[in-house]
Amino acid sequence: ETIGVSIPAATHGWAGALNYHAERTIERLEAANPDLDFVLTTTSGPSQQVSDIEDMVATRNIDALVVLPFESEPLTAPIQRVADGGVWVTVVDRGLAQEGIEDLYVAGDNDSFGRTAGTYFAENLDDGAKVVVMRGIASEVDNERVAGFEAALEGSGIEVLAMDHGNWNRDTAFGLMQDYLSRFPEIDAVWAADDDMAVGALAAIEQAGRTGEMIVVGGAGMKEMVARIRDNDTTVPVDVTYPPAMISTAIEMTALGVSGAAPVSGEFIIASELITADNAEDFYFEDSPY
Amino acid sequence: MSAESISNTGAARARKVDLRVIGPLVALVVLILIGVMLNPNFLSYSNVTNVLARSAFIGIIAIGMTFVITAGGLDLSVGSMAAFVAGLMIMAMNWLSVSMGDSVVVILLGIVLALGAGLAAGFINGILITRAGIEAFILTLGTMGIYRSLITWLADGGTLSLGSGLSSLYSPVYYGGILGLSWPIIVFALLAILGEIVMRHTAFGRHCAAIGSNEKVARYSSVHVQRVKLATYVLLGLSVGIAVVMYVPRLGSASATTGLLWELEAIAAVIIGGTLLKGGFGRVWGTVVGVLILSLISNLLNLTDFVSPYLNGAIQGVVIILAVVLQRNSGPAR
Amino acid sequence: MSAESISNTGAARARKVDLRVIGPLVALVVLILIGVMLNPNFLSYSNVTNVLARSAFIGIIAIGMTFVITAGGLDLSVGSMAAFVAGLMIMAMNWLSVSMGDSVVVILLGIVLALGAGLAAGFINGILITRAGIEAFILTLGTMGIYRSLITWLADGGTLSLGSGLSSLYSPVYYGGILGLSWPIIVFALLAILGEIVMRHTAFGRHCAAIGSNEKVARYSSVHVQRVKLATYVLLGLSVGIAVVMYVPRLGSASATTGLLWELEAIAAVIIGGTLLKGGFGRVWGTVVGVLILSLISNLLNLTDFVSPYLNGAIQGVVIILAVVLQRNSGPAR
Amino acid sequence: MSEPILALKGVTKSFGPIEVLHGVDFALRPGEVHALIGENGAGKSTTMKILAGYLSQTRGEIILDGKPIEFTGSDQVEDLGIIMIHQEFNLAEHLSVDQNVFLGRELKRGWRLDHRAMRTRTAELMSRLESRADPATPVSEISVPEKQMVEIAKALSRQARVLIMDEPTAVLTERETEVLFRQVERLRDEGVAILYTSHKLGEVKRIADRVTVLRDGIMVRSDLIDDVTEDDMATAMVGRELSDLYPPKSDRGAEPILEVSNVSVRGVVENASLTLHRGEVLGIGGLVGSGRTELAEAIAGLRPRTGTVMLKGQPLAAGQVAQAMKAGLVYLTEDRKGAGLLLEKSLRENLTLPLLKDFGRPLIDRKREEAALDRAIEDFAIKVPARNMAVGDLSGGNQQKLLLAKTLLSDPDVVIIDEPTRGIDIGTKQQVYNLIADLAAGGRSIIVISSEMPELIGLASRVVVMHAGRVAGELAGDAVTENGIVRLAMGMEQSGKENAA
Ligand SMILES: Nc1ncnc2c1ncn2[C@@H]1O[C@H](COP(=O)(O)OP(=O)(O)OP(=O)(O)O)[C@@H](O)[C@H]1O
Ligand SMILES: Nc1ncnc2c1ncn2[C@@H]1O[C@H](COP(=O)(O)OP(=O)(O)OP(=O)(O)O)[C@@H](O)[C@H]1O
Ligand SMILES: [Mg+2]
Ligand SMILES: [Mg+2]
Repeated sequence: ETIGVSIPAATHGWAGALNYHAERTIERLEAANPDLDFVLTTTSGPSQQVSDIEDMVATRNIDALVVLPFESEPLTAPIQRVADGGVWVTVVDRGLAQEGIEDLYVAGDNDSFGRTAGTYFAENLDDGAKVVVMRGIASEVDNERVAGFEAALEGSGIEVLAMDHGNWNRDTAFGLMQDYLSRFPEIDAVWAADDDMAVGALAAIEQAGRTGEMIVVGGAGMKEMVARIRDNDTTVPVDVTYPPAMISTAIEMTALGVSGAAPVSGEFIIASELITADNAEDFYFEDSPY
Repeated sequence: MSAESISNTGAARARKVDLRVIGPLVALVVLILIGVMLNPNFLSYSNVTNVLARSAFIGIIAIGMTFVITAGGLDLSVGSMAAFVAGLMIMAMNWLSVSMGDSVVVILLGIVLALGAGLAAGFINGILITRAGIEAFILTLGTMGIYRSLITWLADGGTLSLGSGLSSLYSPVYYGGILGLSWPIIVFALLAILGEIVMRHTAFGRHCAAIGSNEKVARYSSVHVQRVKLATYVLLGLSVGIAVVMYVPRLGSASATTGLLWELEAIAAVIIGGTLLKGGFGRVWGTVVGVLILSLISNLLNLTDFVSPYLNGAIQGVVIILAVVLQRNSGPAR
Repeated sequence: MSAESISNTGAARARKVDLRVIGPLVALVVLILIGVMLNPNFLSYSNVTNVLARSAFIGIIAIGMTFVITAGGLDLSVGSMAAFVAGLMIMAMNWLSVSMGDSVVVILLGIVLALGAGLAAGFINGILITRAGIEAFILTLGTMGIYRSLITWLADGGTLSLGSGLSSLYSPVYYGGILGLSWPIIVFALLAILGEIVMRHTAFGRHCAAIGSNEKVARYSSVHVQRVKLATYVLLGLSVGIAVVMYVPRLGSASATTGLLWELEAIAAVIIGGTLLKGGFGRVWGTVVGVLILSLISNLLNLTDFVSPYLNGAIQGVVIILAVVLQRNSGPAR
Repeated sequence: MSEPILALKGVTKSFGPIEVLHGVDFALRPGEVHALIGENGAGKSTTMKILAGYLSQTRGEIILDGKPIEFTGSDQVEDLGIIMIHQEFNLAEHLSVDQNVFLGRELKRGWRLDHRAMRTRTAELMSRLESRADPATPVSEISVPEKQMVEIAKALSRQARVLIMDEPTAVLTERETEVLFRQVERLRDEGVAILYTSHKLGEVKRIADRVTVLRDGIMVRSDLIDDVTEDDMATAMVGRELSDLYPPKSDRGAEPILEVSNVSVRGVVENASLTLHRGEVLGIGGLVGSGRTELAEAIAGLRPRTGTVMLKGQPLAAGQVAQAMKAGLVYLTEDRKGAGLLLEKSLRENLTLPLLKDFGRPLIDRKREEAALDRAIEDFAIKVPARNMAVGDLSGGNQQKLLLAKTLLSDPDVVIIDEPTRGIDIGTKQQVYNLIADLAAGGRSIIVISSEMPELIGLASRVVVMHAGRVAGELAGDAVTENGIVRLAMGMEQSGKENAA
C-alpha cells in the first residue's frame, strides 16, 4: 500500500516539528512494514498543496492520504475528489469546510489553545491587568486561537493593550516586544501565540531589564519553554500544548486503517493542555528538535 | 579581456544563437526524459493534464511579464495583485449571489470584474512608473506589500471563499474542457500563441524591444515610449485578471497566501525562456518553456522519494541555474 | 555659451541634484517627526537604540549590496545565505564546545567560520556570475533556494540553538557595548563610514560605478571588470558573514525562517537611498538612510494603533513609494 | 628615417566567415603622423583596433619595437604606451568628466583617490583643448563634441608612445580640430607615433606626414603626404575620379513651409526664430555648444520648449515627436549611438522602427520590410557584410548611412539633418549631397546643421548662424562665406536680421 502525506513546509518552529515527526514516523513504519510505501510532500501554500495531492493520485497511485490542509476552504473540493476516487483520507488538525469527507480526523483544538491561555490569564491576573498579544501569521488558525483567547478574557477586566502579528517568528517577535516595551510603561503579561515568539519576547524583556514585571505565556510546548517551566522560572509560569506529534498519530492510525489491521475511523481531537511546573516533566522530550 | 571575447563574437554568434534558441528546449526535454525514467506514470494523460493546467496561472502571468521585461520594466506585484483581485472577485460574486442567486450571470459579472480589476491595477502600476517616474522595482515592491495587506484585510486574516453553489457552478472553468483539454490549458495555449504573434509580428512587440534596448533611440524614432510602457503594465494586469479567472474555480477561495511568490516564479520563467532581464529582447515561446520547466521540477520531485523533502528547494535551485547555463551567452561578457 | 545661460543650467543643476541628494533624508526626517508626534517615547534612548541595533543586520548587508548594485549586479540570496551561515556557525560552535568547553576561543572560531563561510558563499555567487556568465538575478534566485533548503535540512525543519553556556558568553556581542552604544550599532556605523569611503574615495568604488554604467567602457579603460564584479559579491558575502556574527548572539538560534525577505529589504534600502538599480551610481550613506527608513516604518507601526495590523504592509508599501518619489528624477524621462 | 615602433605584417581579420582585412602590412614610426584613409567599411577601425589590442588578428603578426608581440589585455597595452581613441565614444555616462579621464588610471594618494589632483589635471587638459566642459559634470550632460574632447583629454592624460585616433575630428568643428592638431603636433615633436583617420581629406593634407589608403581590406598605396594631392587620395580611396563634390544649388521657393518663432529651450536656446521655404536648403551654423542641436530637437518635438512652430500653416505641439513626423517633419540626430540606432538589433528592425505602421497592420509584413531594406542599401550604398548582422557591427560610416535611410524613410516634407555626413567617406558624401539636392528639387525642404563650413557653404543657399543660444544672424546668397559665418558664430557681429526673421 502507498500512503501519501501532505503537510505544510517547515516555515516556522511548530511546522518544523511537524515535519520532524512525520519523517521519523514514516521511516519507522517503512522499516517495520516492507509493504508500506510513503510519499511525503511539504508545501508552501494551498495551491501547491492541491498540486501535490494531484500528483500523488496521478503518478503514485496512493491508497491513502494523510493531509494537514494549509487552509480549509480551498482544499475541501480537491480532497473531496480524492476521497471520491476511493482513497482513504485522513485529515489532520485543520478541518475541511465540509463534513464527512474524511475517514479519520486527528486534530488539535485551536480554540482551546487560545482559550486555555486566556483562562489562565483570567484566573491568575488581577482585574485591570494589562496584556499584550503577539499573533501568528494572518490565517484561520491564528484567528481561531485569538478568538478563543478573547472569549476567555471576556468579563475578566483584563485589558488587552495591543495585538500585532509576530508571524510565529522569533526575530519579528523580538522587535515587536521591544517596541511594546517602549510604548507601554506597564505590562503585566504577554501572550505569544507560539513558543517561537515567546522566545523572542523573553529576550527583549531581558534586554530591557524588565524581567519580573510580567509573565509570558506561549504555546505549543517547545522544549526550551517546557524546561523553563519545569525549573520554576517566574516569567514563564505555564505553557499551552499543541502537540506537533499529532501527525505521527494520524499516520500510524492511517497505516492501521488501510492495512485493515484494525478498524479505525472517527475523530480524535486533542485538546490543549496547560503545562505547569507540576506536570512539565511529562511534556519534556529531550530528543525532539522542538 | 576583450581581445578574446570580441574576436570570438562574430564567429561564435552563429553557433551561440542556436544554443541560445534551443537551450531552454533542451532543458525541458532532459527534464521530461528524467521524468519518464523515474516514473512510468509521468507521461500519463492525467499527469500531463494536471501539470499543464496548473502551469496556466503563472504561465498566463508570465506571458504578460515577458512584455514588461522586454520593454525594460519589472513587476514584483503580480502575485499579490492576483490574490487581491481574486479576493475582490469572490466577495463581489458572493454579494451578488445574495440578490441574484447562484446564476451564471453572477459568474460572468465576477469575471468582468476580475478582468477590470486586473486592468486597473496594471494601469496604476504603469501610470506611476511612466508618469511619476518611479523605479519599477521599488514601485511594484510597494504595491506588492499594499495588495498583500489589502487581501489579508479583506479576508480578515483568513480565507475568502466562494459560496458552494457558485463554486460548483464555476468549477468547470478549471476542471472542464473540450476534446480532452481543460480550459486552463486551452486559454494558456491560445494566449501563448497570441503573445508570440504580438511580440514578433506587430509594431507593439517591436516597440517593446526597442524601448528595452535603448529608450532614447525609441523616443527619437517617434515611438510613444511612455504609452507603450504603460501598455505593457496594463497588459500584465489584464493577464493577472485572466489568470485569476482561471484560478478561482480551482480552489474557490483566496487568502493572504494566494499567489505567494508567483512574481518570482513568473520572472524566473521569463528569464529561463531567454528573455533578457535588462530588456531589449523577449520571446514568448521561451517563457512558456520556462514555465513548463518550473512546473515539471516540482512535479518530478513529487514523482519520487528524494533524500529529504527539505532539499526540494535546493534541487529546484540547481535546475533553474542549469537551465540558464544551457543557454547562457558563450562568454562572461554581456 | 553666454554667461547668462551658463548660470541658468548651473542653477537648475544645483537644485535638481539637491533634491535627489536630500530626498531620502527628507523622508527620514518626516518619519521621525511623525514618530515624535505619535508617541513621546519615540525618541527615548531605549527606542532609538533598539531601532538602530535592529537595523544593523540588514544595514550591514545593504552596505555590501550597494556595491553589487552599483556595479550593475544583484543578489537575491543574501537572506537565505545569512540563515545558512548562521546555522553552520551555531552547529560548529556547539560541536566545538563539546571538546573545548564554553570558551571564548570557541566563539572566536565560530566568528572566523561565519566570516569565512560568508566569504565563500559570496565567492561562489560571484564566480558563477562572472565566469560562467549566468544572469545574476537567476543565479542568486537559485542559490537563494539552495541555502534556504540547506538550513531547513541542517535544522531538521526546526531551530538550531546555541548551547546556553555559549549563548550567554556570546550575547554581549549583541546586547553589550561601550559608551551607551551597543556593538551592532558601532559595527554598523563603522562599516557605513568605511563603505562610504571605499565607494567615494577608492579606485574600487569608482570602478564599480564605471562597470555599472558601461561595462565595455570600463573594460576598454583597463578596469579589471570581472575581478571587480567578483569582488563586489565576495564583499557582500563577507558583509553577510559580519551580519550573522552580530545576529547569532541576539537569540542564539537559526531556523528556516531566519533572514526571510532580508534580500528584498536590503535591495529596497539601497534603492530608497538613491543608488541606481541598473548600476552606475551608488551611495552608501543613502543606503544607511534607506535602512533606517525601513526600520522606522515598522517601529512606528508597532508604537501606534493603526486601523488594523493587517494593513501594516500597505502602509509600509506607501511609505517606500513616497520615499522614492521624493528623490525621483525631475521628469518621467530617463 | 626612424625604425617603426609598431607594425602589422600580413595581418588578416575575419568576423565569422567574412574576411575584412586581407594581409595588411603597415608600419608606424615615432615622430610621425600617419593617416589611414579609405571608404566606409574598408577596415580602418578594424586595423586600428588590432594595433591597439582590442581585437586579435586572425592571421599575421603584430610587431612592437622589432619583436612580434601578443597582446593580453588592455592593461598591458596601455603599459606599453599604446593609446587609442575609439570611433564610438567610450565614456561611462554616469561618471563625471574627470572620473572618465582617469578611469582605470586613477591618481591616488596612498590608497585614497586624489580627487583634487585629478580634477586639476582634467581642468588643465580640457583648457589645453580649449573646451569649456566642467570636469565635475556628468558625461551624460555634455554635448557630443564635448564628449569627443573628453576622449581626447583621456588619451592625452596617458603616457603615449603610440596614439591611435579613429576619426577624432568627425564631430568637431574646424576650430576644435585646429586645437586638437596643435596637441597632435606637440606630441609628434615629442616623438610619439600617431595614427589617425579621417574622411576630411583637407585635414589629412594639413596634419599628416604620411598617408596610407585602405581599400576593401587591402593597402592600396602609402605615400609621404607631399607626394599626393587631395584628389589623388580621393581617387585611390574610391577607385574612380570624383567630380565636383557639391551639386548645384536649387532656387528656393517663396512659400514658407516651416515658421519657427521665439523658440526657447531652458538654459540653451533663447528666442530663436527662423523660416524655411519649400524647396530650400537652409544651413544652421555656429560653434559647438551654441544650441543648434537643442533648437532642432525642440522644433522636432524632442525637447520641451516655448514659442511656436508652424508647419505648413499648422502649429506643431511641443514635445510631440510622432505628431511632428506625421505632419511631415523629421530630425536626424547627431548622436548616432545614443539616440539614433539600436546597436544590438538588425538593420531591418532599425530601418523600419519609426514607421512600423506603414509596414502592415496589425501584423508586420516582413517581405515589405526586406524590400525597404534592399532599397535603402542600394540608395545609400550601405556596405553590409551579412544581412542579418547587428547594426553595432557595421562600420561607423555605414551606420550613419543607415541612420540617414531610417530618417528619410517616411518621405518627409521637412528634414532637419544634424551633422549629415559625420564619418561618411568622400564618395558617399557626394551621394548624400546629391540626395539632399534631389530632395530640395523635389519640393522638400531641408535644414542642414553642420560643423563643416564647406558643407554649409556648398549646400545651403541661406545660413542662419547661432551664437550662445541665440540666432546671431543670417547670411544669404553670396554672403554665405566662411568669414561671414565665423564672425557671426564668434558673436563678433550682430546682424540686423536677428529679430526680423
Ligand atoms: N564585430 C564585427 N562583426 C562582424 N563584422 C564586423 C565587425 N566589426 C566590423 N565588421 C565589419 O568589418 C568591416 C570593416 O569595418 P571597419 O569598422 O573597420 O570599417 P572602417 O574602415 O572603420 O569604416 P568607417 O569609415 O565607416 O568607420 C565592415 O564591413 C564591418 O561591417
Ligand atoms: N542633457 C544636457 N544637460 C545639460 N546640458 C546640456 C545637455 N545637453 C546639452 N547640453 C549643453 O547645451 C549646450 C548646447 O549643446 P548642443 O549640442 O546643442 O550644441 P550645438 O550647437 O548643437 O553644437 P554641436 O552640434 O556642435 O554639438 C552645450 O553647452 C551642452 O553642454
Ligand atoms: Mg571606422
Ligand atoms: Mg549639435
